Amino acid sequence: MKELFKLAVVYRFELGAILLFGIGFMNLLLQKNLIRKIIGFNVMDSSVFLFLASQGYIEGRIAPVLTNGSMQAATYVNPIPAGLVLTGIVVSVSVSAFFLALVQRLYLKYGTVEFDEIMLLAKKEAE
Amino acid sequence: MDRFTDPLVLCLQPDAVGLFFFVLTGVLFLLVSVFALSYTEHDGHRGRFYLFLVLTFLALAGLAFAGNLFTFYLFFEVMSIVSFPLVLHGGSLSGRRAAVTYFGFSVFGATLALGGMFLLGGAGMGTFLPGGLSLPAGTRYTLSALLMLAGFSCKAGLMPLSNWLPTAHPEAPAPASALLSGVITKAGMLGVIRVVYFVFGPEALRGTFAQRRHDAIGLATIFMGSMLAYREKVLKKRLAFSSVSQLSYVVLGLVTMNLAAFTGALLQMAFHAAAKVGLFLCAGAIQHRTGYTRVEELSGVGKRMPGTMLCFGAFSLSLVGIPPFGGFAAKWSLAEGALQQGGTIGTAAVIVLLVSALLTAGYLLPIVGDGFFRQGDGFKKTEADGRMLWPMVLLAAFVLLVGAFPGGLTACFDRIGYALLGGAG
Amino acid sequence: MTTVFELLLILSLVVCAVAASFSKRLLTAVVIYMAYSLVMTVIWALLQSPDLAITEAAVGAGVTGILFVLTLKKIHALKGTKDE
Amino acid sequence: MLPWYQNIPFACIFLCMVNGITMPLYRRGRRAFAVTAGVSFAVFALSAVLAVILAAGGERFVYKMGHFPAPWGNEIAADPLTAMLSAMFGLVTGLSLLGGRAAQEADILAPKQPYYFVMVSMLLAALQALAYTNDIFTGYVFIEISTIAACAIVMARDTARTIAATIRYLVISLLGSGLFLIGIVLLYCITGHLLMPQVSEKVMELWNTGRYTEPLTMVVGFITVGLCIKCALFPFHAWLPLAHGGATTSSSAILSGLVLKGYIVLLIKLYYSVFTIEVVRSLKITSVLFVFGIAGMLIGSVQAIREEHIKRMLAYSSIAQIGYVFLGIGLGTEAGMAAAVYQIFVHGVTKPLLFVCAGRLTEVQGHEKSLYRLRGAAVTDPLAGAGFTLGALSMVGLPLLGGFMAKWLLAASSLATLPKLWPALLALAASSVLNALYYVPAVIALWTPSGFMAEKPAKKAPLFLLSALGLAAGVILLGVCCAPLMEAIMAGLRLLEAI
Amino acid sequence: MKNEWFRALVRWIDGEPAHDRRIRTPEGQRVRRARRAQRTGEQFSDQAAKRFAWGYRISAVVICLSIVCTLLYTVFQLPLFGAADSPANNEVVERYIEKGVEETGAVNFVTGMILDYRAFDTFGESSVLFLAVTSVLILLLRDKNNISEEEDLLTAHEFFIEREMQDLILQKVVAVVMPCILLFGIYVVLNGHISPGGGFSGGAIMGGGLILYGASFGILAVRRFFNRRTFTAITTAALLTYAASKAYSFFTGANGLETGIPLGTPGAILSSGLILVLDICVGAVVTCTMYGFYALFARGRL
Repeated sequence: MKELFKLAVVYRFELGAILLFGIGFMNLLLQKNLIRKIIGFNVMDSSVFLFLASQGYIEGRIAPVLTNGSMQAATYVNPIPAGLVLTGIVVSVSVSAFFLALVQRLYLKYGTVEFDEIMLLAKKEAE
Repeated sequence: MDRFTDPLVLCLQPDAVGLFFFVLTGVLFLLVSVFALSYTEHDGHRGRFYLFLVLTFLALAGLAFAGNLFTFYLFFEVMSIVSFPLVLHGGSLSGRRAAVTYFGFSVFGATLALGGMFLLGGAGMGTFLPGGLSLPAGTRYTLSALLMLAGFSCKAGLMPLSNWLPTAHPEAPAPASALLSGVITKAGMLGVIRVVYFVFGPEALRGTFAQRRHDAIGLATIFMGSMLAYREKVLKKRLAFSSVSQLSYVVLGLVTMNLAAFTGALLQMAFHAAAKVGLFLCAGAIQHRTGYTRVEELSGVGKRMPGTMLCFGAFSLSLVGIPPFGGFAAKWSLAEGALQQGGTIGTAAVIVLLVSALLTAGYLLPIVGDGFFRQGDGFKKTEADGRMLWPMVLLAAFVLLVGAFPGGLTACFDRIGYALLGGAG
Repeated sequence: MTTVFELLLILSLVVCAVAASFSKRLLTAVVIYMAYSLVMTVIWALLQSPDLAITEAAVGAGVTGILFVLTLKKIHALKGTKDE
Repeated sequence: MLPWYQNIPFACIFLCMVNGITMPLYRRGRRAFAVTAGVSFAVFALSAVLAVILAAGGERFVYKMGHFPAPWGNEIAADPLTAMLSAMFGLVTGLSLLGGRAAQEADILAPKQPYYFVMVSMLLAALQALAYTNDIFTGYVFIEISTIAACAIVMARDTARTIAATIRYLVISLLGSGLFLIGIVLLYCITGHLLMPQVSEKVMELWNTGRYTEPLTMVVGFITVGLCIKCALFPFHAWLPLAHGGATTSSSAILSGLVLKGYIVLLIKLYYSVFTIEVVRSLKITSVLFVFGIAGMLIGSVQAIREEHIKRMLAYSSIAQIGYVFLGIGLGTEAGMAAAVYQIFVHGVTKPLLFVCAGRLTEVQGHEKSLYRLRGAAVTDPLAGAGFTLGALSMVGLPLLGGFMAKWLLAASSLATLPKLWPALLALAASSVLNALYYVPAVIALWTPSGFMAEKPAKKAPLFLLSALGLAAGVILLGVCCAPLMEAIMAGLRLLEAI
Repeated sequence: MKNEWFRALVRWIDGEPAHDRRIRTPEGQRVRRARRAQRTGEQFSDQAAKRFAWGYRISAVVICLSIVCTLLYTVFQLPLFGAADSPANNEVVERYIEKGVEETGAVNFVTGMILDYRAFDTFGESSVLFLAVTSVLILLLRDKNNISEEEDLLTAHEFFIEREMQDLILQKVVAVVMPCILLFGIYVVLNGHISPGGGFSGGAIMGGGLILYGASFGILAVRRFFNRRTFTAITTAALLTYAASKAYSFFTGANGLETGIPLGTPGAILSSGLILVLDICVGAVVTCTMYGFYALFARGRL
């Protein structure tokens, strides 16, 4: 038990990230309200990024920017996750902007942002 | 990978069986289209009807000369598709339903056959070989044979899948239904011949589950078909049921796999085609002239349309199998084959043949009798015109004359069968 | 020491996420989400990736928040604020 | 200097992206349309040349995106298979654009049409990148591009229902890409590489030493599920009919013809070049895919039977066809995989043909969508009717058409795998019956005259004619000369496996 | 069930619109649904939707929990947090750090990596941004599809507020703050290869500055120097430059040619070859994008 707790403390970032992933996933799936869905999506993505970055972190090393000329790899943390996360953040921002625009238009058409109401209205319209 | 795709080549090769089928088809199509000339006179979509008639004929010709299973299947599908509008032609609500039923059954049968082809794999796609491609034995192959036989004989209205005939025939215009049960069902028979004698080979199939199953089902269908026809009151439906029963004779003969039975099967194919086409043409003529469709209405119709009713009688006698009409020769050599095969099935076959002959007489001859000797409404002659009458007369003549002297036909069928069966039996 | 601090931060992240999904008003949810990305900024800084910290601060807490609020305004979810 | 043809993939991708970037400069749609169609045909031509060269030489090459070799820089890799795929992407995109031109004019406002073509050309670029990429993370980025572009071309036809469908599509796609992302993150954590060859080396090492086995399993699972969600495998198909059925004609054609395939292609690439098919098979994932593929085949068809909106019916049948593909993948043999790829080609050509013809038919029938009101449309425009009939027959499995070939290959390849033999064959047979049960009545309905037909004859549509002829030719070609294509496909798969 | 399908088949090729209620046509369905609605006070489709929703929820919860549990289980198999010997920390990283400066000239290894080693991904990322803003344009740019008079009134009202009741204090403050923001953004952009930051974050900062200006002085004021044409021009030009330079370096790199672009002395502003150009392009694109988002979301105009 104690070991498990210790281990959990060691893996704090990963575990937190996974909890966040679950929360975000659950929001994205279960929230009726589209705005909350978007928030869930953002949480999910950032949790994945957190996971990645925490795997790139190395104890006692510094940020990957050349400082006082040391070129040892042992000086800096792993720069790759940072780069990937940077890309990922941009992607998620773009997607959420797109999503929000869609929500605006849907509100204009249906007067609500509750997802299943919208789906119901759409189905009624179909018939 | 090419071993999967190589066998899928189109190949046409004329052989005796194909030639026989082609001649049969051609003659019947000619007569039927002559008949249809006056039948569809006042029909708005005459052009469409003839278009699909010709297409169907082309498909059947391709079917006759198809050189391997792949080609055969191709033309089989095409035939189902292009013969579909013929049934649909009437265009009424029930007609559309009937058409859908017909097509559903055709596609289902074709798909069963396709499943069989899948099971067969590339091995069975070779060019048809008299006596079979000498495939290895095994459950897979037996099952595939079973599937293909079931699939193709669905087109021929073998029992579990026979429901489309009585549904489609009354709705289709008379020439179409004549072709349906006269020719298109024979296409299924051709499929059975190809599968049994050219792909698997009688040696491989004799005694397998597939053969026994088809023997039994054939017998059952002969009996059931006659019974259903007996209690059916709508003329064209009755004829359709009789087709069901008569075609199972052919199946029986083909899966019995001995010389006499094979000859009998081919004879039955020829004569049943002629007779049944003739019967449907008669029914069509009667309907066209008098508007009668039910059996009890037909009493006394013989006085109004004597020619038609005479032909009707001839065809009925042939179907019942009374000498000198053609049906007799066919059934005789079928029975001979059954006896040669012996065993329970053989004896059962003979009995069933007799019983169903009686039933056939029971459901066809009274029509003729009533038609001539019962009192009907009115005496004014409404005889069908020449373009309708002549085809029937010719068919009747064929049934009578060739039936009386079947020697030539039998001889050539014997030769074919000998080539296929390698003198077995 | 830092470990405890990090644990606190992660805890607050989780709390923010849960609160954002259960808060009654949309505006609250959005504000909580912005707080969430601020905490995330700090965490990036702790994980020795300043680039991410800057980006997250500029985007997550800044622009995304603005877009969210604008959308709320368009869908009339800003009841009780001066904007309605 | 490399041989000239090795620059083609890079050139094609960049051509499309640059084209997309310049689209907003056009004021009106027409020129943008012409340029985009031209670009896609150019892509087709170049990739076809490349495919011929590579297939002739049985060659696979790696193209450095930058000055640094793997594992340091990005790379793309091309082999006969991927070249053929991108040729098909280009061709079908161009033809769909031609065929859907009238619908575009009707559905999209003129000032916004250039933006539509931005999306289309970016989508084409993304599809090619998915086929060519040799780097997992590039795969993720381009998956996102294709997601946004796909959603955008769905909602380009600006009605309430398409936007609702777009939201649904977007949510599901985001779930999928989220799962895919966490999958590749885990993969990076346990291998430390992003370039496929290196990753696969490490994966082999881990697999043989037995370290990180559970994480590896999770990775394969996540990536598979993520991509399956995006390509609408059976349990995740609910989003597809609304999105594909509601979009404008060319969008529907591109979406269900190509976009779904892009993800499958990436999945196959990952299975072969990263995890290797043995690992995937021993993780039993192929069997799971097999089961779901069969379920999709049957259920998609059943739902299509009950559908009367013509485009939604086609969308449901796409679900069934995707099921075929996964049946092939699920067999887990090389032959099965090749058959699946062949099915990808067939469906990628047939479904656009159907959609384009359906669009034309609805157009001549006064934009009616329900099959019930479309009766007789084919009589008004026989060519569109003929095209639809051809496509339908190919789907039903008429010999000499692509659909039959694909079915035949699937069946023939399933003969080799005994445990899966019976379910595969039964499913194939059953689903061909089901296909017939909804395609044939649809065709008949289209050809039966009715009171809904337009009085005046339809006006000429040369562009539609061109695209319909091209696609129909493709269907017949795939049905007739199958062997050489299969040769190239097998070669490509072996080359993928080799690295 | 089978009959249902059979009827569906028949329905497709039926001549008459179905008078008999067994055949399902749109009309028939509507009639029947109305009848059912009269009988049971509730809409049938609502019931179906509810049932579906419940199944959906339960399955979703199950899926999420299973995913989370498996992940939690997996985490403990992964390399320890902060360990130096994790598989991720391999020769790739070493080269990025040890050779990075001399190969890319960027002092900030992350920038060097995303803009030189793995530049293809980054180009894709910028196109994602471009796609996003384009789709927002399709959606929100005012046209006859997305007009509603209420919206129009609202927009007109807001424009009125902008024009008439301008907040003097706010404007003065912004007039002072905004240049600093822009300056800082430009600094971040230009120092992308030297210090943390870079095109994206700098662009976001500048976009924020523009947004602030627009919010205080009104979008009309911004439109005087930044309208849709300039937006398109800048975005396209920047992305084209980006594409061109990347295409050049990819082509030369793949064909083993020399780029002939001096890397300069690491740490200087004018160093690290193309990275500076790319940063500027990205910065420009991001600025336009961010402000474009704002303007479109707020007014539907640009």
